[in-house]
Amino acid sequence: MAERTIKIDEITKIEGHANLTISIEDDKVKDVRFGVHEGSRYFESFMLNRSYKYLPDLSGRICGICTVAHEIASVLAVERALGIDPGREVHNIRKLMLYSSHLQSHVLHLFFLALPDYVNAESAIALASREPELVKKAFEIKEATNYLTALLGGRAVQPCTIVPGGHTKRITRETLNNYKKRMKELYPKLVETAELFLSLDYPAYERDCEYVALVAPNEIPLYNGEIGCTTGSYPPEEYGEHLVEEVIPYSSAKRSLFNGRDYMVGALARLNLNSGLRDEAKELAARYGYKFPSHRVAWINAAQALENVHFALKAMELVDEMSEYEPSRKEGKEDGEGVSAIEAPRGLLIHHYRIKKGKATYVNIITPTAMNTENIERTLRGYISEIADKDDAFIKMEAEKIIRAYDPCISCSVHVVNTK
Amino acid sequence: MMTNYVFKLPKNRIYEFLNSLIAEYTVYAPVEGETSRFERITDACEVQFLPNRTDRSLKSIFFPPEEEFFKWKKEKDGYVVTDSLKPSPKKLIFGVRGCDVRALDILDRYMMGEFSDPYYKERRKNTVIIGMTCDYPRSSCFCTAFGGMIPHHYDLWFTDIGAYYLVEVGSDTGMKLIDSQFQKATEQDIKRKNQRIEKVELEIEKQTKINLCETKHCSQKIKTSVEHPMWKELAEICLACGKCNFICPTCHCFDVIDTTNLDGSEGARMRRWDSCHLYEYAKTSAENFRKERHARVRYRVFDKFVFPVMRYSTYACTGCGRCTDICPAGIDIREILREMIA
Amino acid sequence: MNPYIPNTAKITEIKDETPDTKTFTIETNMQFRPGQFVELSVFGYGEAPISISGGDGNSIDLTIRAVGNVTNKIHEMQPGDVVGLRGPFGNGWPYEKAKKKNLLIVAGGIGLAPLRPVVEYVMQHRAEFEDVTLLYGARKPSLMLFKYRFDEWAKKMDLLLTVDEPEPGWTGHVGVVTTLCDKIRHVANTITLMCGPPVMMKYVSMLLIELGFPPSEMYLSLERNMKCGIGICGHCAVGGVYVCRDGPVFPLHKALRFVEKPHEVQGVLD
Amino acid sequence: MISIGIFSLSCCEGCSVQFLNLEGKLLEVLKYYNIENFRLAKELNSLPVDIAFVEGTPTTAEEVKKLLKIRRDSNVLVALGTCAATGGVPGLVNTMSKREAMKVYDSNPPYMPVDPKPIDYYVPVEHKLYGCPFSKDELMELITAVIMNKSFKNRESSVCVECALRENACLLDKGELCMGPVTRAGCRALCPSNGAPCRGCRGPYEDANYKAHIRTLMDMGITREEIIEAYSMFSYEPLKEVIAWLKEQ
Ligand SMILES: Cc1cc2nc3c(=O)[nH]c(=O)nc-3n(C[C@H](O)[C@H](O)[C@H](O)COP(=O)(O)OP(=O)(O)OC[C@H]3O[C@@H](n4cnc5c(N)ncnc54)[C@H](O)[C@@H]3O)c2cc1C
Ligand code: SF4
Ligand code: SF4
Ligand code: SF4
Repeated sequence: MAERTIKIDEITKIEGHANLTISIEDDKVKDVRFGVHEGSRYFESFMLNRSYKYLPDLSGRICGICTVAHEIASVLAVERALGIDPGREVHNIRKLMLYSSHLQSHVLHLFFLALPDYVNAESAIALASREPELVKKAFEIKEATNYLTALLGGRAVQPCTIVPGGHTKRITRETLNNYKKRMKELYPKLVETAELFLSLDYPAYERDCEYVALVAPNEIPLYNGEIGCTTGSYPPEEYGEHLVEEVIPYSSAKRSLFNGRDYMVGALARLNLNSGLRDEAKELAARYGYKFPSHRVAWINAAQALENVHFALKAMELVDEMSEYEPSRKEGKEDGEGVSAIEAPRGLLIHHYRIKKGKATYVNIITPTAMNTENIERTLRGYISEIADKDDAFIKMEAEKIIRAYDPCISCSVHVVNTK
Repeated sequence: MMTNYVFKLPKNRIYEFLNSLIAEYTVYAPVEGETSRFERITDACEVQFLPNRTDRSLKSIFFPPEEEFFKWKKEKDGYVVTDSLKPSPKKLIFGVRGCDVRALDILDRYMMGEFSDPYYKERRKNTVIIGMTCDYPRSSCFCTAFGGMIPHHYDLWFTDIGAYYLVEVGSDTGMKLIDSQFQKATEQDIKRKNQRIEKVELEIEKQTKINLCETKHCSQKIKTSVEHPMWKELAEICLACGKCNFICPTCHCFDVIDTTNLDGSEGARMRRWDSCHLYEYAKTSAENFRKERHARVRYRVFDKFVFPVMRYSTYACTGCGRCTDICPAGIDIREILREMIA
Repeated sequence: MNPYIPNTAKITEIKDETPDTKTFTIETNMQFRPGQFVELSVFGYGEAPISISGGDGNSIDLTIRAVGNVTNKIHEMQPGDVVGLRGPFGNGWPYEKAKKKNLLIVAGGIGLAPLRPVVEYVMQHRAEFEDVTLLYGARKPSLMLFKYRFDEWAKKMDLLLTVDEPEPGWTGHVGVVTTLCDKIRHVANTITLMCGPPVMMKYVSMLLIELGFPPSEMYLSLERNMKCGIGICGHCAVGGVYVCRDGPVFPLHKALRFVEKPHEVQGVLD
Repeated sequence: MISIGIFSLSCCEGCSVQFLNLEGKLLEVLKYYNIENFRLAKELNSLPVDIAFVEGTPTTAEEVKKLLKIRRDSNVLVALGTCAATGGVPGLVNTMSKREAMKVYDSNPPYMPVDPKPIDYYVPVEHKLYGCPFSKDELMELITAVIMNKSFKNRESSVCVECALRENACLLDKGELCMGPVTRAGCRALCPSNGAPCRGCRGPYEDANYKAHIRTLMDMGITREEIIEAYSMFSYEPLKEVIAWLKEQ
């Protein structure tokens, strides 16, 4: 009996701390464990009894890559709980911020975390000496996406302008024009990026599973929409009826199932469930032979690259519709319950609060990576079964490729708790 | 003063007059935003006719919060230093109040004395001042204690007398600005102006509560109040945020900062406003001379009412009341003065 | 002339004085009075006020202790390296007042640097003065500046040296500067010039007054935080004077309050 | 070449991201620095390094060990960001009892928790870059200072100073609970300049006059509870005593 264990103690180039243990017996996979070993920061504990005003700020600190998404999900949940409608302009500003933060996150993931796997480089930093132009361009794109977020949010990481009932920063015509101008300059680079990532040679492994994302007709919704899966869609408030979580012993994250099935969220899920991709992106996909829906897991990268093109175009469209905004803050009730579901770069993000006398009494945050972990593990099991006869190094490499494709965000995933 | 040159301008002609000035000068005038301040205007309609002083003084026009002195670059054989001093255009400031004009006079003494600050001087030269009498005081105003509403130096001075502005000429430059739209003022007009000023000054004096005009004592009294318990009381509530210094039209301290690129092959030296309330202000390698907050609080007051009198025979306070308005802890400079004089 | 812009100047010679102090000879035709200082720029590191410790019209000497950014960096420099100079600034020592009178020079530690030009002046114009005493204290013998000049100096003036802690080979006096004050042979008709750490200046001046030295004839050099050097930036201001412009040398009666209560009274000198 | 590592303890990794956000400047920096260790961006990671930048704060015994190892294997240790410098947001959990906090894990957390503390609670730290996330300008200052062999110093003044230098209108005047007066400068008053009150993410500074700040806020009608909450948000650890004092009032 040939038994071997492949262990990666610290998976690099992902956000947060995770490990992977693969046990193989006679070229058959016995077990695959994707363990999260991040210390606990108890967000759901200390967010309790905090004033609703601080919930978005605190939520932002859950994750440094998707701060914008967390803050927006949080602010929406608070506003829904307290019955506040901050108004169209504020919603639009937040949408713009979501677009740029998706771009920022995708670019970071594609160039700095995923690309090295496909060009045989240790890291993007190592790549800098081999292909300085490429890395320089990657940084330029990233800089532009950060600029866009900071333009509206004060800074790119942990923006400070998102508050319940409004937006603190004055948005002038000039701000909007700047946004548009920078996005316009960025657009061709995003197209080039898409071309680069559509032409990479991704692992061919496919696995049928459930997909979950916000859905809306003719769109790839990020900010509002119903929670959709391959068989239907539901209002966000009903998430609890479909989405079930349980604690798993070897990980600080939890296992999550949707209608009883393991499911994937993220860029691929969004494209699989929505047909609203802009023509420019559709054309690119067709040119490189990509078709959605698809079960090819590593195409998450390609989906992200296509989304970049799509979001950039959508953002420019949106800017044109927007008018100037003078900061004001709307107040609401003191008590209530609210659920928000938005699309973070890595997929569906749910914040659910109950607020009493202005203070949080119930906090439930379900993050994309928490939703994905079960799916990651099953995909790994499936894929490694196919390549279990290969040597350790190859298996390791391929497993890491798959894990990185999901762009897991471990910091997020460990904060998944129901406080009843 | 050439107050016998007194004219009046119909109020509806003011825009025309201002636009003619804009054609010739870089014009600054009060503009209201988050805070009211003097800003460069390119059309007369941007001007806001405020009833009294602006939130911000003129200081940053002549002495901006941050300013580069020079750039330097390392060359083969030493360094090349390039002065960042730029020629400044002819300026005209419209709508200045008495306190701010006096503040400029005071700043001039600090910045253009024995050693002259070239950056300030460049901006300050060729500045035409068109002042205006306040309609009524702000609650923090006490200019009557330190010179009153009408300063000694100006080019033109406007006072609202109903359908007209009464216009007094204070200099040859001012005289040249008088064109055919201006009419000779009558005795009646001048009387109206005087009444107007008296009324406002009376209001200010009423709210100032003590006759600070007797301030010869104020300097002496404060000078001998080094051990006054009030300093420690103030130190309890002072946040040492420095905002009273930054807002003050006569505070002029600055820090000097060097910036470089990564390997130090080129860089720049700049200055940035500094404040004597800050912990590091008087620190040297040997010791910190005003470590305690009460010493810093006291120092500022001395540096407004005692030291300038010793050195330049002037108070470095114009009674504009800005520091009172801006202090988050609610420290009122008038209360300090009252306490000291009492 | 823009007083904020330094002139570049070349270091021509560097002499070790003590483990943390060196004397730099810098090429410049700057004319100065003993007791004046320059603002020394090390480009990229900043600027520091440094007293002129010597010079001959073609160069000046700066004796610098390494304590921070500027001073550490210049210690790494070599002859031929370029620095920036502004100045000279300050009023300088009123040593002319001592002509035909007795002169007492009291220095502690690095405080001898600004006084050295006066000592050298005395060396060249000894006849202009009556009795001259140089009283110099340092923490240890190895920390004394200008030791290589002591023999020469001793020929033309009373040289009283003391250290706080002796080291092997030291045969001179041990104790703080005040313990030597009674060795000064002249009291009346004496002009005193003093520079050193604040505590030293405080105790020495108090003792000298007790011994009968006229307070009105004592001059102290003060050190303050300085940025511009020309009396505008405000940092060195104390009691209505600018140390950079009106000082750094002040008559005792002006500096007294500061010397007595450095933290409390930043001020009221008159 | 100066070798550096960017290490991550429990946190949001926003500071790592911020490090990458140096972008064009990072390529410049790489001419002088060699990144030996950066789990977020590199496959191969090694020790020792000349300078270790540590973000986050230990929340497990494992992480404490990791921190000790990093300290042993580095010449200079930099606390990167507020979590490392003051305990930051994770420190909030110290406001409640452990038992209460662990309920969210059904009282059975995967790791035995360790109280989030500033990392200088465990090991000596040469420099601290405050901010959530830290300020890129300050990081560049530090990086330049190391190359040029200069000293690096944190500001010893408050955010208000920088706010006033930008000539903002003060948010206290609008009744907002701004932490600027007690928070260390260095962010160029980022939040107030964008219309939002300072949340105090850079932690307190040496000369802060808490009592005066609290008095000012209370005069504005802000309640003790609100002040306690604001003081706890980023700086519970360094402000523990002030908060305890405030509770007694
Ligand atoms: C009139 C005058 C003459 C002096 N003459 C000499 C001399 O001949 N030889 C000599 O070695 N030193 C002299 N000094 C002291 C010298 O200026 C300081 O040691 C020097 O400024 C330190 O600069 P740095 O950049 O190396 O240190 P920094 O890195 O700037 O700082 C070290 C410490 O010095 C403080 N400091 C900053 N600027 C000043 C300043 N302008 N003055 C005093 N402390 C400051 C800082 O707050 C800090 O605590 C003199 C000082 C004055 C005011
Ligand atoms: S001290 Fe206060 S009242 Fe006086 S001029 Fe300055 S800001 Fe105005
Ligand atoms: S807004 Fe906040 S940081 Fe700015 S001055 Fe006011 S209190 Fe200080
Ligand atoms: S203003 Fe306050 S909260 Fe905002 S970045 Fe600065 S220190 Fe942090």
